[in-house]
Amino acid sequence: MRVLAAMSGGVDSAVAAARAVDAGHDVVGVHLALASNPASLRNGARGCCTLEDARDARRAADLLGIPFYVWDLAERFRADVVEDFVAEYAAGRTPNPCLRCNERVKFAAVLDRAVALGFDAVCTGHYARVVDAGDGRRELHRAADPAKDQSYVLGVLTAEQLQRALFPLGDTLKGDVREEAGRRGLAVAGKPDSHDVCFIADGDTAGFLRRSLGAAPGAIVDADGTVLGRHEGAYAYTVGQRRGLGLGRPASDGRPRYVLDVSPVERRVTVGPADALDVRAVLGVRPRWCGPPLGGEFHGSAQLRAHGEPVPARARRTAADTLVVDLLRPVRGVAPGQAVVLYDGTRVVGSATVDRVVRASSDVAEAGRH
Amino acid sequence: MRVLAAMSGGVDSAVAAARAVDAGHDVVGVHLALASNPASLRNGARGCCTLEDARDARRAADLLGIPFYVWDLAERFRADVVEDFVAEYAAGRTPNPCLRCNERVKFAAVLDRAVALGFDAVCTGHYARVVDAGDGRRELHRAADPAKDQSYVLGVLTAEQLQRALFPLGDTLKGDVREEAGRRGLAVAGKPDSHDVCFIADGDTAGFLRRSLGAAPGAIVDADGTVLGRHEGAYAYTVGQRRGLGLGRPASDGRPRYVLDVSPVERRVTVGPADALDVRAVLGVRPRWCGPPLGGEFHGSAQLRAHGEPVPARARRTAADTLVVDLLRPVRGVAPGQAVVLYDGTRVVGSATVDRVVRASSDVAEAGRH
Amino acid sequence: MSVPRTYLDHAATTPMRAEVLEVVTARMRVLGNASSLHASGRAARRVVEESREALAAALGARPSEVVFTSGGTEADNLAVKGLYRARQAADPRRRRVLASAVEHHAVLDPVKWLADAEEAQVEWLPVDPYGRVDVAALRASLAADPGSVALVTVMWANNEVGTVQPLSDVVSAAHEHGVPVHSDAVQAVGQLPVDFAASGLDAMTVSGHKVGGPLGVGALVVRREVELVPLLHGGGQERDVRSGTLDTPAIAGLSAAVVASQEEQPESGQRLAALRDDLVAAVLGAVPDAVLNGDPSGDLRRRLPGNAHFSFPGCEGDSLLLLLDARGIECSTGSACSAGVAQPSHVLVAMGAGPELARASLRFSLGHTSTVADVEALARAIGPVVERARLAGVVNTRKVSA
Amino acid sequence: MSVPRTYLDHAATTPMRAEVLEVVTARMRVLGNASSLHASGRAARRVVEESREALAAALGARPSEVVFTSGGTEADNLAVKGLYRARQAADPRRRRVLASAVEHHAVLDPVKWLADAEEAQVEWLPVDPYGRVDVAALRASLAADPGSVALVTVMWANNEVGTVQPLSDVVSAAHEHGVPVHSDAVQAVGQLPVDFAASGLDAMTVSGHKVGGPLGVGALVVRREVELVPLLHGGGQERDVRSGTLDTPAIAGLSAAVVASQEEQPESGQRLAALRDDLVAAVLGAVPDAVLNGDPSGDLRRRLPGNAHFSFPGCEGDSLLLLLDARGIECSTGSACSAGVAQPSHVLVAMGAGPELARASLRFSLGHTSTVADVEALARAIGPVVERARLAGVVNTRKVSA
Repeated sequence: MRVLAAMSGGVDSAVAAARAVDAGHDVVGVHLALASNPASLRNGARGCCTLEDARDARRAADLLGIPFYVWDLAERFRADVVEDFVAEYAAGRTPNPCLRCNERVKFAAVLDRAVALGFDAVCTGHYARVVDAGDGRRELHRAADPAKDQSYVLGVLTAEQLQRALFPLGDTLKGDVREEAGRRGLAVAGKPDSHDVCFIADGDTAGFLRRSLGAAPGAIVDADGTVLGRHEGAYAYTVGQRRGLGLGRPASDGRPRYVLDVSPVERRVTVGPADALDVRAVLGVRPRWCGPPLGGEFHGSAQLRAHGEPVPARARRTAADTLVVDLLRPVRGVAPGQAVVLYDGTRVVGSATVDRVVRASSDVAEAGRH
Repeated sequence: MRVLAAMSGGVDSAVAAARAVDAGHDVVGVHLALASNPASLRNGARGCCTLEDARDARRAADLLGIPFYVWDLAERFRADVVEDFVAEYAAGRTPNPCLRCNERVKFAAVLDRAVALGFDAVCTGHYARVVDAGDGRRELHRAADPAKDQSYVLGVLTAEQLQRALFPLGDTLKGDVREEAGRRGLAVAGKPDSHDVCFIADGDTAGFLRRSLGAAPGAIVDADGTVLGRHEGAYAYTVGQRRGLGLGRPASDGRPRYVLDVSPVERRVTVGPADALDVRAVLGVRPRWCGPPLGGEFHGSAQLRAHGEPVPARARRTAADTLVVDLLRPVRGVAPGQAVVLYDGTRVVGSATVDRVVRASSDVAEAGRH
Repeated sequence: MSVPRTYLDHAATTPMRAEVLEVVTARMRVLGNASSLHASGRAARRVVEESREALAAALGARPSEVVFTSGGTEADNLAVKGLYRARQAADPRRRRVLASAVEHHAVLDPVKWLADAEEAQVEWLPVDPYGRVDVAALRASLAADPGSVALVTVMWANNEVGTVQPLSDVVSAAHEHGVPVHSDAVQAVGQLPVDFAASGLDAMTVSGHKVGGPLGVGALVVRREVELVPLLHGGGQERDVRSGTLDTPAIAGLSAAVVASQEEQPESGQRLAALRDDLVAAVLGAVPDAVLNGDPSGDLRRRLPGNAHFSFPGCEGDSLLLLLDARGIECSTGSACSAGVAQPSHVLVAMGAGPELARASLRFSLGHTSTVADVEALARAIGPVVERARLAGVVNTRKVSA
Repeated sequence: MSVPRTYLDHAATTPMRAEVLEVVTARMRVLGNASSLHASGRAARRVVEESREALAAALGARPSEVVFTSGGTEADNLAVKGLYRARQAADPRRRRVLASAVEHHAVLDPVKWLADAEEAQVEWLPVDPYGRVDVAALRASLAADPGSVALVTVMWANNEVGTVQPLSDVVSAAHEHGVPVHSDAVQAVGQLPVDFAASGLDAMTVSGHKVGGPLGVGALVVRREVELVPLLHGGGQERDVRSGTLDTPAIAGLSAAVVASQEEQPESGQRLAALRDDLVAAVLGAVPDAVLNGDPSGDLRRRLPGNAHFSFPGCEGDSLLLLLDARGIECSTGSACSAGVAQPSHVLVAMGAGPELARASLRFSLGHTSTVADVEALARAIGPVVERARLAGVVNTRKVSA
């Protein structure tokens, strides 16, 4: 098979590419340059798109003896991921940019281009398994390493995309990958994992949003509308957040207060007690199906964050192609904009974007702002 | 013989060194760095001591396959030649720095050092001949090329110095030297001869003296003491000079006026008609003998300038070891400070420094100023 | 790589000539610092000076006009900054730098540096659609205030599209006002007749590895009377204009390569031009809508004989390069200096191309080892490659709708 | 020269190691510009990066801290000017440059340039009679106004008299005030244990040809967080800090040479020190009034093991050099950079020597090819040579009376 290996400069994608080579594929390495102004080595901390990462990726490709190119996808990334990220926050939603990147860049723009250029598949270092269902169809499953499992951010892939996806690390524990990298002489073996949002090099999401959206001061209120404090921009707050509210005096009942709701349009941040965060159902829009689209009622589990716990769930599609997901165990702090990914055991069934949540403490579905 | 070839960077000394090599000597090339601040290639016209000359000399040595060094004689040159030059002018005398350099640097400091280091002789590109007198003594003779003959500036060499002097070009015409240089592949073959005083790169002796001595304005007078004009420094004038006097109105008799006398101490320049310049005798001091010192009266010829005509002369030593030279044909424009060199046919007998001149138009010897 | 390679990237670097390799290797076996005074130092110095003389003779210059550097980039930096600083020191009014808009980065970036850090006022001279500098614009710029111009810098021939600049017009325009002219001749040597004295230039940049010589060595040929402020200070090995221990083996190799390429030029210029014309015909035959950039005449006086530069509408240059590379054909999307992410070529943009066409471009460059087989390999590959690249190009410019 | 040569001038340049010659030659046979995107470009890039990693590992640095240059002079210029300009741009008050008075010209002259042209205020740190920099003076200078110091530059070990500088004290003094420190380690590598990370330095200069590597290549090792303004602008090949096509063969050779010399150092340092001690004993035996300059201890922590530096009262260094050269013994009167005319060494003058003693000095430097036979040859020659040179010295300093 002719395989295009997306190489980020990290240890995972390097070992993934190495395994693709070992498997006898004809592999070409590509580093995706995603930053509009690729930071020179010397003026910045690490992000996923620095020159240093490109260099590390190239060194790994050298070692594997495969051709290597840098593809400039900065324009696409900006339009499809970064601007989406900012717009979602501006609308009071909490997006997952990695998921968006997989959906629109890595397994869309890159995959399409690769196929056009004659490649059969794109290989990445994601921890997830693609399993042959026996009937020619392929299924997406959780990785063998539960701590590293990335099936959640791949829950947006369609069956078509899965056909051309290669995740050679799905069966392996992260520790073993590092060890293997060392054994292979890959210089990136000891390189730390990247955790934060790649295009926010310093990890300061609030600062990034402030620079992107400007200040928008407003009030911090409780469920009754009583003003408890001020903020410089509602988008800097995340549903479920406890620290950094700066409210000075404690709640009258003495219980810690959490962000319950963020309304950038009204410039309002609502806070309240922890139990008010519990969500018992979500309404998802824009569903994506990794296999056959959901037919009747689904019984399985749902996951609402990249590293969140799966909870037992029931789901059904509505006529308007939205998805109602009942969470059989309440989940704390779900925000509109997050993805809900449905699992049947380890198999990813599909995903949708949370549009509204239904609080355990309420009987009404709460709308996200559009 | 172990021969030290002084290589100026010009064509003559290069061919001289080449001939010394051909003659079977063990030759080492040395470039004498004479300028205190060796001009970089880029900031100045040519002088004898530029880096470019050192480079040309080195290239010639390379081609001959002989070792090559640069000897720093700037301090000696400054003290013995440049300061002497300035002091002589300041005293109203007209020195010949080449002669001084041969006397005190090339065939003194350099030769002495060479001998100490184990060399048997110093070889230069001077046009002059050293002839074996048959009795172990060596004689200095005029060169075969009368136009290039440099025996005058070598007239200061003692018999001892001559024993260790090698002038391989004495028998050759300048044109043939150039041709030979070309044939030998010496890059300097086409390099123009240097003419002016080597340490005055721009050829502006008056300017050099002005910078060295400062302005010393005074009067230009005629023989009667009548003031005819002003000058900025008597040292800028040379006995015999006609142009550049800037006197405005002509002499009353309509004849051109010449500098007859320069008296820097009195800041006085005396001018007068050409015939007042004629000199019929000179008194020389500090005689130097190329062979046996002059015993009785000498009959031969005398030369008073590097490129001057020899004239028939008689000479005798006085008790105080000065030399009285009668010029049997008057010589125009002789200044104190010049050297008088005595020749017996082509053989150089010796030399002295002109201290006073006796004008054809006067009966009294005129004293130089000390 | 086990595939047989077809090398069509001589403008980026060239294989070392066998005789040069021999010269360099032989000299590397011999010890000597050319500044040392003893025998092995003198022997090294002799090699340096003989190399200098041979190189000077080959380029119509005098030995004393040759300043050896670590390559074209250093020579360009030395010329641009050195001239600016010297001219500016001599007369503080001289702050204007007139440079063609299509210079190589090794000139472009020093010029920008002078603007950013040393108060130079830069005027980028426009070029025509072939990339040829507008001499009338230069004349107007000069005439506007000649006393404020520090220098003019216009390359001899463009590294991307191969256009030969009207240097003699540039020189005469500048010299009318006593303004010195520097030219980056890195691409010209070996491809065109290059004679420094005849050119009238004040300074000219030469590189080793573009003419079958070693990497890491070049020269600035600069007239003796031109003042230059040094860039690298230290031992002053190159007449106080450039410091650093002389790289004797590389200098010997540079000289041998320049001499060989200058000797061959009358014949090889014709040979490469004929080969290049075949290449252009083959590409246009296989891809009729390909656009030949640069001067279409193919005349040596107008275009480098080894240069062919195309835009392939609907393709990404990156895709073409990948596909050709997979077939063992090596070429370039432009200058090889960019650190990975392709920027639209400033040369094509200056020539009026839109960013899309600029990104759709590919340079094939021939040199001393180029053969008919190279052109034939490209002729076979280019059709299918462009077809594929077009698919990828369309895919890639389609915005994903969410 | 047919005389057998005794090479005692390793501080000027060293013979290339056989394995390095092989590496360089092999790579010269292969085509490739490390910035090209195709296969041969990638192959060249691979060589560069593997060389970078090996060199970094050998010097206790990270690969990303290595900037390849055209040699020690360029690296020194880049460090001194680049640090000054960056620090000065960040805070205009930072105008002071503190440099030891015994730096190599490649540091000395850039520092002077900054003073002459860029308003730097230079303070030359005094040294003791052994040439060791006065750390108390440095501390006082820093403390006087720490906010105005742009950088400190102190060489690792002196090229003339071999004195090892108290770098860790220098670094800790400077870092107390947040001032970066550069060190020219050109003479130290291969002779002393050199570990960049352990040194605490912010930037360190390395050269190829002093350790059996090629000429024309070196590196500046510089910590990632240190800002540097580039010296050579252009393609930005070395992380935008240095431009110019990477010289792949030379870089491979540099790396191989540094790796080899660092590997050998523990053994060769001892070997050379023993050889040098024999040499010193032999010279002082033959010429009892010769003066050994620099630190007399011979301890590796105080003096380069390959260095022996003497003054021979009553002699001219030039005469000694000529006489030894004639006997096939090659050494140096000091730095090999001077263009011909010997100036009294600024190092010896800073150490308190009078100009006469300074001009009477000679350096013998040992390196990887040095043998007992070299020392024996010198031992045989030095006595008679000094005797002759004394005659010449006396003659030459006698003023001619007219």
